[in-house]
Amino acid sequence: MSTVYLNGKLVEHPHEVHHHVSPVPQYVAVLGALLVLTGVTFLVSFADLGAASLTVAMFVAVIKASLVVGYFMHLKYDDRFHLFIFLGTIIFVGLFFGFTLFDLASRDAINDEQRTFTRIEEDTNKGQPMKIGIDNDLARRAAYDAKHPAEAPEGH
Amino acid sequence: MSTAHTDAHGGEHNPHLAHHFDTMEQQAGAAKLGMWLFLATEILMFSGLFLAYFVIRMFYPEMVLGAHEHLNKFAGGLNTVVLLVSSWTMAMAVRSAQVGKPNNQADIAKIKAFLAMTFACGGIFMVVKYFEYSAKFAHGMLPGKFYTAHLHGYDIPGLPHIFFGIYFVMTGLHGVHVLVGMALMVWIYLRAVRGDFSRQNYAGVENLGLYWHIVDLVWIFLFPLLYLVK
Amino acid sequence: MSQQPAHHDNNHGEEPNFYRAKRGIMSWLFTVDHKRLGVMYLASVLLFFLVAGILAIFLRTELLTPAADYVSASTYNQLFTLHGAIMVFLFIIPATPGALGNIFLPLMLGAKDVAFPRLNLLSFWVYSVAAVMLLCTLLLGGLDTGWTFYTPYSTSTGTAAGLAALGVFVAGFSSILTGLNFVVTVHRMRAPGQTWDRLPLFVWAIYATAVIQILATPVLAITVLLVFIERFLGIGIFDPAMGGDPVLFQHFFWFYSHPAVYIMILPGFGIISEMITVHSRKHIFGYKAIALSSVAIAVISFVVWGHHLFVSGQSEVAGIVFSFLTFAVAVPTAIKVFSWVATLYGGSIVYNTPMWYALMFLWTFTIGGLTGVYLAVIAVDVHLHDTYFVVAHFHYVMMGGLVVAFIGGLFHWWPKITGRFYNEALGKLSALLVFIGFNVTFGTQFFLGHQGMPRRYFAYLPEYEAMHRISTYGSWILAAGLFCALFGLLAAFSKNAKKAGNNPWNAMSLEWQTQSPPIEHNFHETPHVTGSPYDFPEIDKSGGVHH
Amino acid sequence: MLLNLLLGPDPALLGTDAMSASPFSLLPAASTNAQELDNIYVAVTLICALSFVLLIGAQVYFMVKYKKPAEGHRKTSPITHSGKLEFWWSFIPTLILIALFVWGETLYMKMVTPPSDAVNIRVTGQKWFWTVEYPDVPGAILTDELIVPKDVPVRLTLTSNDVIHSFYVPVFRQKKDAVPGRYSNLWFQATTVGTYPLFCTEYCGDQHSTMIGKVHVVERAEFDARLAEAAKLEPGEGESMADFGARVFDRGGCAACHSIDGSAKTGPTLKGKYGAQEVLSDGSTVTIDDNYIRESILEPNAKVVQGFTPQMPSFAGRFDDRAITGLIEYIKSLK
Repeated sequence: MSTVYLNGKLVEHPHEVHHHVSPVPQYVAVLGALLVLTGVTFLVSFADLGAASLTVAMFVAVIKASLVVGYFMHLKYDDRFHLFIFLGTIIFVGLFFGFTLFDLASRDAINDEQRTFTRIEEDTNKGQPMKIGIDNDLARRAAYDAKHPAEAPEGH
Repeated sequence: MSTAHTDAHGGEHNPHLAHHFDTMEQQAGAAKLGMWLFLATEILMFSGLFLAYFVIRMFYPEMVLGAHEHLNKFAGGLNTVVLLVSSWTMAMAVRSAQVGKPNNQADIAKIKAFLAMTFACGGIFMVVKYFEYSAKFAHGMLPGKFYTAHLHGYDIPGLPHIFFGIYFVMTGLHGVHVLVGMALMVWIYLRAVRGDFSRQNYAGVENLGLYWHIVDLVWIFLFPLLYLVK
Repeated sequence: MSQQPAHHDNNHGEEPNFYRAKRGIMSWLFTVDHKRLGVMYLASVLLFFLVAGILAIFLRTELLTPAADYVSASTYNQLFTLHGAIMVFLFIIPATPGALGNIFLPLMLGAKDVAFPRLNLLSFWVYSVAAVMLLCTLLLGGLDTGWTFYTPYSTSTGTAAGLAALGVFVAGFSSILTGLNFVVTVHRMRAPGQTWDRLPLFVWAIYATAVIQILATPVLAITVLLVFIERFLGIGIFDPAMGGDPVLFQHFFWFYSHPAVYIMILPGFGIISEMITVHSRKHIFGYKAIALSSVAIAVISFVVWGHHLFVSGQSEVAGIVFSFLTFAVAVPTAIKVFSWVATLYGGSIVYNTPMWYALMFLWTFTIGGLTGVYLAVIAVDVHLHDTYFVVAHFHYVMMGGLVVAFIGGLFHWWPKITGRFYNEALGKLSALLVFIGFNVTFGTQFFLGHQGMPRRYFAYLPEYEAMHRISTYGSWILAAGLFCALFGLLAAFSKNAKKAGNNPWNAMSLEWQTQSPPIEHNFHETPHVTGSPYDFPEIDKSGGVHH
Repeated sequence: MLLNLLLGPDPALLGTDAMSASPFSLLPAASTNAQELDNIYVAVTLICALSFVLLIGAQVYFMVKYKKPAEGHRKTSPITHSGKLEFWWSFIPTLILIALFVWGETLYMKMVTPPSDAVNIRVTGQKWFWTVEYPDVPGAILTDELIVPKDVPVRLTLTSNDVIHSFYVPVFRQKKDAVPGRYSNLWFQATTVGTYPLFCTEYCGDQHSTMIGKVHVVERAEFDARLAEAAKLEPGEGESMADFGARVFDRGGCAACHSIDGSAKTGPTLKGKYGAQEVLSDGSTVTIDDNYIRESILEPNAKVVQGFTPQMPSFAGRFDDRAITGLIEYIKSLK
């Protein structure tokens, strides 16, 4: 048999593939955990958690996803580079979400801070309300009115 | 200085080794790395839809709350269970290939059985989806311009056509992925019948598994966000 | 010593090159040979460069005078849209990875092929389908959205924006498949001894490009898909009439399209590194800095997209953050340019056509880079945004950067691709004409932009006429130069063209160590790499002083 | 003479105060922030020019000095890197860039933070004209014209009725997109009396290039007078209703979409239309009479003529009955 080099290193058994094989009970346990967690998230959805419900649901979903990725997809035992790719992808998704949501959430930051926010009186737009957008977020506007009662328009 | 190098393809040659690779390990590693990179692109593609969902939620919290009540939690829950089980059968199919001896009919039968179960789960998922979609169609809860639920007596505050738009786009794109996965499963099944897969060569089953799990992964997030979260 | 295969004595007899290895049209259409696919890509991208270039000449000619005289407003809008869309999606993005990358990446690694040859073929055909779809828009009412597809214009226009969006969606798949293939190839297919610190810088550049292609393109895919869906279903994510946010579209679009700028320019950096070293017989200055700065640019390019939204209604705070990050991308870019100039120090510079293009690149790209600084300063950008200053800036980066490098690269590798020499006189003439024409065309536009001339105007105020005229004259010179380049290259196919031999430039990287043109499986024997691709024999290892 | 042929007319002869005579000099500055912005612009230009000269100077020097000798290659330098050099040429640009960022950011904050006592003006972009409204002066609505007082801060609230437009006044160095469905802000304080161009810089369709308005910077007293004049929209003494209608037509910016010479623009022409029959987009036919004209002004998209898209805004609340009567008489007169 001839010698085979790969990336400069000698390869001992060029015609075989060696990977970690997980035991069956582990797979069964992971499936059980996934089903239990699904039940948890399902039941929790009937409780009224308010703003926390998104956090709880996402927390459970992340655990479930980690189980799938770690055990079913073998990432726990796999080439570290695949883990790097996966986490790297998540980081880029994070950048995408982070910067976009940061913009949407801070669109009126300067106007609010400088008390030069003028849209309250204008958002009626001559009887035709502006339809959409964070600029017309009722909650934020209410919070602003509460903070600056002097500027709040009458009858608003 | 350099040293001489001879042809790699001597000795016990594996018939599944392509000409441009030197070793099976290299070939399987390349295939798997390629698959992971592909999965990265899938995650990023879906991330756009998830971001759109979060933005819509941020713009119109009341509308999203009102509209999501009209999705069928139990159908969604059933589909979640079905997909999770299918992920397990898929993982078992991969495992069967990993431990299977070459040309051993019993081992091949195991791979085939688990693949068939996974396929069946995919089928159930799509059938449940079909009933869900039909119900939505019947109630006029259609995306965008075609939204007519108000004519069917549903009074959802705000602009619910956006919610149903994003609902149909997200679950639709996910459904397309399930169908593609099922089609690939048929192909891999036929290769398994041919006896392609054993501990010496299981990259095909493994990559199908990775793809199938990522489809499951997307659903793990879709389900609570669309059906459950208040 | 360096990157050379084991045996120099060619006692294998004449093995046919990859053009002759198989015969018949089917052997081309269904080839999985990366070199044949590269040649097919090359032919396609050059065709689209020609088409989009002709559109550009129409545009410039219309702008010769302030009045609307040669084309109608809607024709003009379709011309600049197609010029942009074809240049970006069918020429610049696939050009270097698809053509030069496909041909040379496996060769430079010492591999027999890319990791997934069939995927490579699929990528080419997907690209062709996308091209057909984009060109079909011409028959179905044209496309007048600008290449950026901004909503709500793109969701409301009566032209074939839906088909174009699908075309871009499909083109994205081609780009993803190519990038994925290259990353795996670089990771898994390197020849023995071809370690990361011995990779030619072209490989590093293509690698960084491929990483961006993988990470950014899916977001473009979903974005244009949403535009398509928005047009037909009106779901209200991007369209304000239905309740959506058009600025959100811009976030989605630029999350891809800013990194895409680096998909376009990074391969150019790689080509320049190869040309400057080989033709000045010098080791590259700062190999690590150049290689790592490619990767750094690839990563940072993902967090600067907001500078396209400085005046579009993005939050001011976000604008400031994006401005800061935009400056961050300037540093690794500057490091590269400094390193190239430093590479010239103490060299023995050969003035042939590829080197002329490489040296021209340093001039044009430096201007492109420095004018980027104006646009990164957020206050100045408010003034210059969407004016001709931006048009000039990105043409200096895209055309002065990538296109100049690409043409130079074609001249540099032409002997390897065709086995023969291009016409040196025509080549040098083309370099001269391109240099003059390019700077006249786009240099003037900086001044137009600073005077406030907005983009995408087909008629303009008479105050701007002088500069527009000069710019138009320049574009004609530029076109003449590009045709000279084309004929210079085609001269290699004439009967009197000189045979090139395997390694006419005495380069050290692996692609030059095999036959010209290469044989079907690239190398007679798997090469073993023992050194850097930039250790030229002319380098004085004795430690003497060089002046 | 030859130069004139080559370059077209001499800009200096055009007699405009909006652009500088030479394209190489700075654009005239007519607002408080414009001067400061020019300072950064000049500073960046100097830094860039210096960097360019140093870099390309070094390149040209090396090109000349290290040309390959005719007799064959010389031995070349073995240098492969220099940590010190690489550190400095990374570090110094970083410092310069940080300084530029801070400078630009400081000015930008000023440019986007309007003083709270600014005059409010609402600007709406639409294919392909700008509508300018003065909330403080009821009824004062201008088309493609912005009148602002000198030395008084002015805040514009921008929005759009159809696609994205961008409001750009080069001499103020200010620009902001007008986004449909949202409001965006822009403010400036004009310093020089004059008339300047106002551009749309976001591509918005066919007539994007003609979406050019005028900005008049006037003294405060004249500002008040002109607005008061603009607010008046009633027939003058002895003025015929048709003439009054022509003024309404002009004031409303109707000419942006409707020609009076028979050519179709975004909307149908008005020439010879009174009393004629038109086919509507739903296939039915309508006679153009007083009722149809009135409906088309108040509810423009109810009956759209075949071949045109429903994109005209309603003028309800903007034109009173008398103005509409004037318009009807005016259209009648267009034979």
